[in-house]
Amino acid sequence: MNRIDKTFEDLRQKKEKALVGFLSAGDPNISESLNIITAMCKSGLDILELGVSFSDPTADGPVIQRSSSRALQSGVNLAVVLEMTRKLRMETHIPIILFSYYNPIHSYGVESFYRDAMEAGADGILVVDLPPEESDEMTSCWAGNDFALIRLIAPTTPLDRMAHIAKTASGFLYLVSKTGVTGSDGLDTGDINDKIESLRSVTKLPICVGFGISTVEDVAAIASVADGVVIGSAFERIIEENLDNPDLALILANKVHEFKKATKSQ
Amino acid sequence: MNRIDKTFEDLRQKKEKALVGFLSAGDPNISESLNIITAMCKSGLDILELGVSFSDPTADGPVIQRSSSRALQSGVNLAVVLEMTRKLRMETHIPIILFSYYNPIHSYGVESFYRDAMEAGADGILVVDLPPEESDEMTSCWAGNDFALIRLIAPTTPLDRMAHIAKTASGFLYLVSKTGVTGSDGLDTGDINDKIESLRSVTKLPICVGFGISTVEDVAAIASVADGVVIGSAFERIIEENLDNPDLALILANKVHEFKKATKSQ
Amino acid sequence: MGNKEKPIQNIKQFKAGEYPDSRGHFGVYGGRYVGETLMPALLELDEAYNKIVPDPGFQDEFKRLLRNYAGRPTPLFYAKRLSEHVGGAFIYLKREDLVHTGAHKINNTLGQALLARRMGKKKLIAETGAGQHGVATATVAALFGMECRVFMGTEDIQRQSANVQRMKLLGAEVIPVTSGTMTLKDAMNEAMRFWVGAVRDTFYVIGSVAGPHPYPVMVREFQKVIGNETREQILKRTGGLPNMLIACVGGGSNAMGLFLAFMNDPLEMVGVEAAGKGIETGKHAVTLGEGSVGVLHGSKSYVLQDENGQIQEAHSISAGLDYPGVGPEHSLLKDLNRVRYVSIDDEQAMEAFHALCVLEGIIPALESSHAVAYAMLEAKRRPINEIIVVNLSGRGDKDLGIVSAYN
Amino acid sequence: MGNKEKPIQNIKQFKAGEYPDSRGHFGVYGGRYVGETLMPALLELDEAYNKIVPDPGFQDEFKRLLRNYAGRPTPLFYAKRLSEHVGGAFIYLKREDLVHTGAHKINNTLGQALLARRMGKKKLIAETGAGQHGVATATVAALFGMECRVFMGTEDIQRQSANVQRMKLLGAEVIPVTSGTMTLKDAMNEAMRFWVGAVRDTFYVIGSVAGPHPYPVMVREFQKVIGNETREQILKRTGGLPNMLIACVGGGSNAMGLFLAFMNDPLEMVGVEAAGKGIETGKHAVTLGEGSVGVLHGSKSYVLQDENGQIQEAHSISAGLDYPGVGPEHSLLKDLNRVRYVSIDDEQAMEAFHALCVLEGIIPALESSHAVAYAMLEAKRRPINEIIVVNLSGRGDKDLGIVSAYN
Ligand SMILES: Cc1ncc(COP(=O)(O)O)c(C=O)c1O
Ligand SMILES: Cc1ncc(COP(=O)(O)O)c(C=O)c1O
Repeated sequence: MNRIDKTFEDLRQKKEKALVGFLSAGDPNISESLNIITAMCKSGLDILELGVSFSDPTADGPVIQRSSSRALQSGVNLAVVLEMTRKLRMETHIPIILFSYYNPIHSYGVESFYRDAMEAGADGILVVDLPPEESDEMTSCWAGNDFALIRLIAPTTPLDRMAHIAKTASGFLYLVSKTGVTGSDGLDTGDINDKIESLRSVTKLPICVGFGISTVEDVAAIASVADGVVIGSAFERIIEENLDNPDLALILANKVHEFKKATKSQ
Repeated sequence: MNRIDKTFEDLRQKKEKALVGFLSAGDPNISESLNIITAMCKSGLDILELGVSFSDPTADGPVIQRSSSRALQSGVNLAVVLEMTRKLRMETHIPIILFSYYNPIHSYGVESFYRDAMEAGADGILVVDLPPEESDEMTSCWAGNDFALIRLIAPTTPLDRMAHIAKTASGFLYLVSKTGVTGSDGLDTGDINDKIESLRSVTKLPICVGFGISTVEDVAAIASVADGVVIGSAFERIIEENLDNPDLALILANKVHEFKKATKSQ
Repeated sequence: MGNKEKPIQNIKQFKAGEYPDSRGHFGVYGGRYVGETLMPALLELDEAYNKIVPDPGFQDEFKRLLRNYAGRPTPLFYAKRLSEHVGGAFIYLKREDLVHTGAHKINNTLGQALLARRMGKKKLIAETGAGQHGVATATVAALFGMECRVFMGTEDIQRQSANVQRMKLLGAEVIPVTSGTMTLKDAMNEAMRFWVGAVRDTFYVIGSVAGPHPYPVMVREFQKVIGNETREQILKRTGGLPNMLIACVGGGSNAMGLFLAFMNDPLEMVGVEAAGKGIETGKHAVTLGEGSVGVLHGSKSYVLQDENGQIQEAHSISAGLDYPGVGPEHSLLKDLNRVRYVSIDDEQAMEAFHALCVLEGIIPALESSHAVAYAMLEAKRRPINEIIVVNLSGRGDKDLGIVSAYN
Repeated sequence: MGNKEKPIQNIKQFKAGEYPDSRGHFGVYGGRYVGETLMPALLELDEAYNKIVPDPGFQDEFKRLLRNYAGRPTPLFYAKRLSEHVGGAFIYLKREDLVHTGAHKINNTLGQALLARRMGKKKLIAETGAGQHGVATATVAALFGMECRVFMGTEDIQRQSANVQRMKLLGAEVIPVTSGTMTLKDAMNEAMRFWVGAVRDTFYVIGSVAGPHPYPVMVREFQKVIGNETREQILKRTGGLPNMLIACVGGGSNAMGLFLAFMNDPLEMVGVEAAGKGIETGKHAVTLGEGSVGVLHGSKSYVLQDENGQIQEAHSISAGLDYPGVGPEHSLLKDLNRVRYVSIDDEQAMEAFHALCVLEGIIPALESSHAVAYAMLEAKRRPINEIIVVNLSGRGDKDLGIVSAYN
């Protein structure tokens, strides 16, 4: 069983939900980023989404835009992120999902990417701007089921399309909680229940919910209905507010710990 | 015989040419203007052209534009100019020609103007922007030949038109020496001889030449071929340069004296 | 003292083309009131105009340029949202804002420059207020490879700086006029002065139906395409004539251009003058409404003047209407009651400007905004089956600075 | 690393209308590369586009607005003095500078806004670089009574301030974009972000043949009127086809608009990109000439990117060409050798700008000046009996500030 499936299986048995953490690889710089992420992985993170920064992140709000800028500034590119993955893989056993826009992957070459990502120990990929309609060009060279293709379900996705998307996804489904870019403030949990229910009617895959989740209460609320909770901007905001703080890794580790507790609380 | 005809008759006998002086009535102010003009009339001026200032003197260069502004500023209007004429008539016997754009006359009323100008002692009128084609509306109320209509001949006027203009003119003809507005610098006497010759071929009226005449040499040159020399801007420039000079009237009187000599020198 | 000549009253049967007479008189108005130096040039121009302009070769070239260069015909646009907003008659806009250079002025400058070329003149001069006529003259000068000088008051140079830059880019020399009120009237004074000195080889392109004969009739001739097109368009679109025509009146060329084709039709025509800060303040340009008969810039017409016949300063937020004179034919049309002349002040014009922006997506010239403002007033009190055609004489790009400065 | 996909070589028989496929692919280019939130909206748009746009009712209304509001057809003008100055082929100008708002952009925004209205959407958003597309969108929003937000980089807000004021006057909200290079690319990023959040009731009016399917085909559809008119006009005027078509390429909409109707004709087509300060300086916008295949703003096409797939900053004196992407169909046309893509730098464009001003009395947009500049080069080396048609995509009023600042 691959790492992702195993993680959800283990959690199910522990009656916990997955805490999924997104971070732009290389923010605020490459070595500090490795420190931070390692600390977070060891403090309760269940799944890591490792962001490959892109110059034109059209699906992201200001917090992740700034985080991407810092990462790019520090010299990150896809090759560097794969190298970081390799290092993280030596420190942690949690699933590492690469999170990218399509152009860096396209530029790297889809075949090289598949080979190198697998080799580095990544467990899957989520490409923000590569819908099922276009994704063959990336996946047609894939062999076997060891590399997961995580797909997004949006609040605007109708039921039949959900089913269609679910069919080509693997690992888990990422349910976007808001019509909006990442980090959009405020969370409306009411709607999410319905969406999860609909989605469950067409798939057996675990469902993780993300976008705009920033408080322990949010986490607890989502954890009560979904299989996982994705946190991104909330972590990035902490990085941004503590750029010169030597305890940054510790602060984030504590935050992970706090959030992780909330995924167990039901 | 009217004053204009008599003046030319007298000058012919003395073998002199007419010195015609133009001044904006009321420049730099009404009383000083009366002083200046009186002094000039007594220093050798043969004919006075008394300018009725207009807000939009399209045929005048900068010097007379500024002179008109000063005059208007000092409260001049056609009624005031007629009043000044009345006063000057008590000081001098030389012909007084009113020199105006048409609108002030039109506004005053052409019939009232004719009556009041005659009554004030004016000897004629030159309306800069009233060509023969339009002048009936002004002259149709005139009776007798005591009030002269001075007309302009321009360098652009062809011979047949000269003849036509001369036919409806009286007093003298004012030959414009330059294609340009008043005060345009420099004088080209070469052309003028030809023009005068042409003009003499179609009229018996005296011919006075004006526009751009400013030096004693100019005066002498013109006086050798024409029946009179008109000076305007050159006088106005002296006023402008001596606005605060208590000897202004004297300076102008001397200037007139100097010019007058040049009209006798052949 | 103020000479108010007796107006000719109530001539019911007005015949288009009956005026002017051969010497340019529209009733008692018009004529040629200029210094002798210019008279031969005006006679030459009149002769050339009468000989050259009716020539089919000239007409062909003129029409071809109007079509291929200026972009004619311009549309007649039904301003649905404006009409519904006002709630009354249908308002149609004749879109002169769409012609090359952005105002009706180009119709006329093309005509005059073509004539100048056929007369062998290679130098053009023009006066300008809003800068539109200056730009239109500089444009045709460039098109025909002629030299061009444009006289413009320094006050107008200030408030219409984009147009100044356009003229310079087009290769024209812009000559700042600092005399008098430093606006259109003085620019025209200065252009006439320059012309007096350069009359032999220079063609003076006057920008409105003003000035000495033959300008008023010539400019009308070159602008009449506006009304000809409009008449054809409205008949085709609605099967009938409009109930009213409305145009702003500065010198009056866009108004005459629209009106002429309809002169014998049973409909109302309205000319809109600029009331500036309000008639009662004295700061306005309501020449026909408040002026008296006088002579300015070579023709007899209504003018704004004091009791001594001195020309008064005009005021309007729109530089193109800021003129104390008006074309002589308008004076006749006023006296004949053939055209009704009304006024719209700065504030009303500004409101109409904004209304047209947000309701129709059209940024009108401030001049044209006066016509729109009056159309809004009229449309409101008229039944919904009536049609009002407004001459949208120009676009407002040139006015952005003024509009943003207006509080 | 730079992935240069193998171009499809030398397909001789190019069929217009063969591309894109039903999912918006022009060969390997195009497609829909967007987040899932937008996908349903794009599918809805595609369906609506396919259902509504071919409908005769829609076509009638669209054509009526193009005629009565935008001022179509625009003339095809023979630039005689420019041609003679260059001394070679005849240069004709398709006068898109004469349409309402001053650039071809209005053709497209009218089409999209009509579609939005029929889809029941009352809010429009748009990105803009030069401001022309923003103005054109604000314009149609006003015309149809819709809400409008325009995203614009602060750098462009600076250099195109007149257009910013125009949008505001038209009632649009201009949203300054301070991210990235603060130009068109970032404005488009920000518009897409906003759209993600407002996709249910908001119609995103994209300004060029770029973006995810169906935008490239839809914008081409709304712009093809340019070429349709041109083809008819040149056939009528000269009895034959031109030898060459030239258009500037930013996103590529004015070029596609001109080219489409001639796609199956035996003539050369040239797209002119902006070489900015010179290709060798790296400060340019020569996407097709110097870029490589990538994915930006929802479609696959040539892009300016570094070896890691990060998008690079583009540079051009003309804000409308200052874009590191290009419409996907152009990428295909390049690979097929159906269109030749060349480049013109800031200085050459500026020279052509001035040449057109003083020789023809036309102040072109700086974007269009790139096309004119290349036409001048080509005309010189071609025989006098050949004909070159240049798409004069817009007027230069918006560029006066830049031109005067350029030394
Ligand atoms: C757009 C526009 N409309 C109207 C006018 C007024 O002129 P006229 O009354 O001759 O049409 C001007 C003058 O500059 C103008 O630019
Ligand atoms: C006048 C003009 N031409 C051309 C362009 C470039 O766009 P496209 O390549 O889509 O025609 C623009 C863009 O703003 C423009 O304003």
